[in-house]
Amino acid sequence: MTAMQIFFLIVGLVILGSALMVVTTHNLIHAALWLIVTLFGVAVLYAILNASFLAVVQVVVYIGAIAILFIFAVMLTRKEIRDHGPQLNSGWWLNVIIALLTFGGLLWMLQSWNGFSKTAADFPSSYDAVGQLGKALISPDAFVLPFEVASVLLLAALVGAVYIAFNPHSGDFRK
Amino acid sequence: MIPLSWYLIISAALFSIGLFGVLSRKNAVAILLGIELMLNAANINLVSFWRYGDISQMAGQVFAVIVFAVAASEVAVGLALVISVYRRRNTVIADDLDLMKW
Amino acid sequence: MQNDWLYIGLFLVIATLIPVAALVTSWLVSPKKNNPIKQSTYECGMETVGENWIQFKAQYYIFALVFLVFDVETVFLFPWAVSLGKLSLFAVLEGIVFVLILIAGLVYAWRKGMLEWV
Amino acid sequence: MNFWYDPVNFIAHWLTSLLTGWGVAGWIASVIIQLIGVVLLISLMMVFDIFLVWVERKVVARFQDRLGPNRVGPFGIFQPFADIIKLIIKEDITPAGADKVVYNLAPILSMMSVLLLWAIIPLAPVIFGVDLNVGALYIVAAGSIGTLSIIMAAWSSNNKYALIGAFRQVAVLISFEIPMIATMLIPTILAGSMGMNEIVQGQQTVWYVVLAPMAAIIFMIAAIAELGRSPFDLNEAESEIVAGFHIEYTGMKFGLFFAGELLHAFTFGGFWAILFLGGYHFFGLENLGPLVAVIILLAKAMFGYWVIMWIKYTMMRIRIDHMLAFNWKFLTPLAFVLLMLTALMNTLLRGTSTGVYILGMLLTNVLLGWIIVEILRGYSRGERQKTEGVAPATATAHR
Repeated sequence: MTAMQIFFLIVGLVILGSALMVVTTHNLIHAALWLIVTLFGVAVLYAILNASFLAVVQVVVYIGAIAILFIFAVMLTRKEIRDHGPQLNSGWWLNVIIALLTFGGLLWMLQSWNGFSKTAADFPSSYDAVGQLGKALISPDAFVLPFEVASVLLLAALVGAVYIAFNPHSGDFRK
Repeated sequence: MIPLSWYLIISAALFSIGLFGVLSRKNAVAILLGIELMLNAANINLVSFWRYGDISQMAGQVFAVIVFAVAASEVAVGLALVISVYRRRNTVIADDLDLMKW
Repeated sequence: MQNDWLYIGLFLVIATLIPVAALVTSWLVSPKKNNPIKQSTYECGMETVGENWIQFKAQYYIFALVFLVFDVETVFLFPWAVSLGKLSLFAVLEGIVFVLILIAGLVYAWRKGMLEWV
Repeated sequence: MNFWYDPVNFIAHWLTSLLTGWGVAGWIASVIIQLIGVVLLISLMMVFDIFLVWVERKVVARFQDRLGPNRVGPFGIFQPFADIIKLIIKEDITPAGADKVVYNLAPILSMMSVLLLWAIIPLAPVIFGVDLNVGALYIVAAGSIGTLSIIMAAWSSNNKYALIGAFRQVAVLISFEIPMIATMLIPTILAGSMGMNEIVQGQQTVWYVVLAPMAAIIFMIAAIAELGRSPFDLNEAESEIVAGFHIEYTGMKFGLFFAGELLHAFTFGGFWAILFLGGYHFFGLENLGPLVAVIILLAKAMFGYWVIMWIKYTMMRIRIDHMLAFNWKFLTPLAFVLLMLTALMNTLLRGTSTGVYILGMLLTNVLLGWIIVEILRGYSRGERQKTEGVAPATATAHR
């Protein structure tokens, strides 16, 4: 086992452990902070996969924006940050079985695929992935349409979200 | 080197954990946290397929970028809905929102 | 490339360890004489009333929302900016259309009065 | 390869041969050498941070017509060491009801997010931590960890003032991040790369402050807001919310926040120098040797830091609604218009000679700046007429 593989296993354990904390912890702020740990672990995976742009974007977008929005939302919708009652539905053990079945099914499907234990060729050190991504995002015979549609999607999300959450006549969230 | 299977197993496990969170959490914000985990699992797959396939084909990375945009939109609209519901019904427990249920 | 990230990882570890070392040094040499008054929350001599939860303005959330959308879109412009020198005028204009869509969102938010501090 | 022209590689080469001579595996040797480099760089920054405390106190004293520290050592230069000893031996108080883990993690993250920035700063052509090809975004990523540490500090200390301060601070931080990212796109366009080394090398002939003076100004304003310094220091408005998000922190934990803020200001002075003022270039002087280049870069960073201090100790604090309106209604649209113009002009002027290119870019910026000033003048004239016309009317309404 090489040092890289040991490092990968540690990162994987951190990701899965913190993900479990996200779905089980009582305190929602803690859940959001554990989510940040998970997301950071995923960013490390991207770095191992030589996708530096995505690794950095993962930190900027998820930790810098989405997690902050989550924490704001938790603080807006809670009069008491700590929740005393049970956080899981009564039939949670059924959901454990469903999740395990999904995991087993996915694994069974994947291991029957012949590319499952493929290894990667060495990454050419002079390969400019960011520049290639820029060209792919903007050239008409590649992905310019999804790129512009993503922009329109974000615009629609902004308009919709602000329309839903924002009511100029009520002013603030006081009941 | 690390085989592709390791990434796929981690991503499948992350997806299942996210699914469990979505199914069993009571709080609507926590359900959205579970959805974030599932989207990240999908993204790990996309990027590892890019790396283990032909790296001159940027489709994997481009789709990962699109997933970022989708995740951001989903969070923006989802949390806005939760907050709107909270203002009208004073609750964020998904089970209490049963107006559409018979 | 991965060597770069190895360096960043080492940097991350050391940059965490040095503040921790400072805190540990301080913890070792500092006096520890706690009492309830000392540990109480600083609220200008008043007892803390209720939980640590304040009714903050919805406006903070709106700004965070607008920021999220702008952040994601601006970050996506970086690959375009990197390869801009080799692109044709048409491709540059496509990027400009992207920015214009972004500005349309800003104009919408502005006209709807969401950027006002109510 | 000799020591004067390539000190880092010289030492690294010598150490590698030494270590492999002892029978250490090649990759472990390279990790050890990188580790030594990291520890050296970070320790140097921490020592520099101590020096910055003295600089800040001396400079603010001169701005306010005082002498500043002058008792401990010559010119009071040992004053910061006295401060540090005081911080270390102070009792560390964790408030009751605080979330202990998060509470202790926040100052560490705050300091770490600042130190991380130094990993990508090119001090000289051959002295740099790492030449990351996503450098510009890396700055933003490190900054978002800093934002997180503020929320964590405020939430965990179980104090209402802290939470109010943090919300204000985070609203300002995230708002001003947009124009900052947009202006960082402009050196990226001009250099054709996000890497800090290539951005500095692109300024060999002409500094980007000549090609994009507007971007340099916007970046500076956004950077000051990002630092939470006056005039954007609403998070610690002493008269309203006592000290902001770090109100409950004492001793060394407060010291980490404080030192982090100072080093952050200096670091952003450094990034201003790298992105717009030519980095280690100074009219060919950097060719004398890497150590000269390091001194040039640090001097430029100190200049940027001095500008930040100059603004801090001259301007008054701005109200939060004005601050956010200034960002979203003025700075952000301006930054995006500038970005579009730069991209367009850069493409149109691509084939022309260097002189025409520089002149074209400069004229575009000057023209945009002039239009903006005219718009602002017209707007403020209208506002003044409005208030002067309205003022008597409100007086009669009250009567």
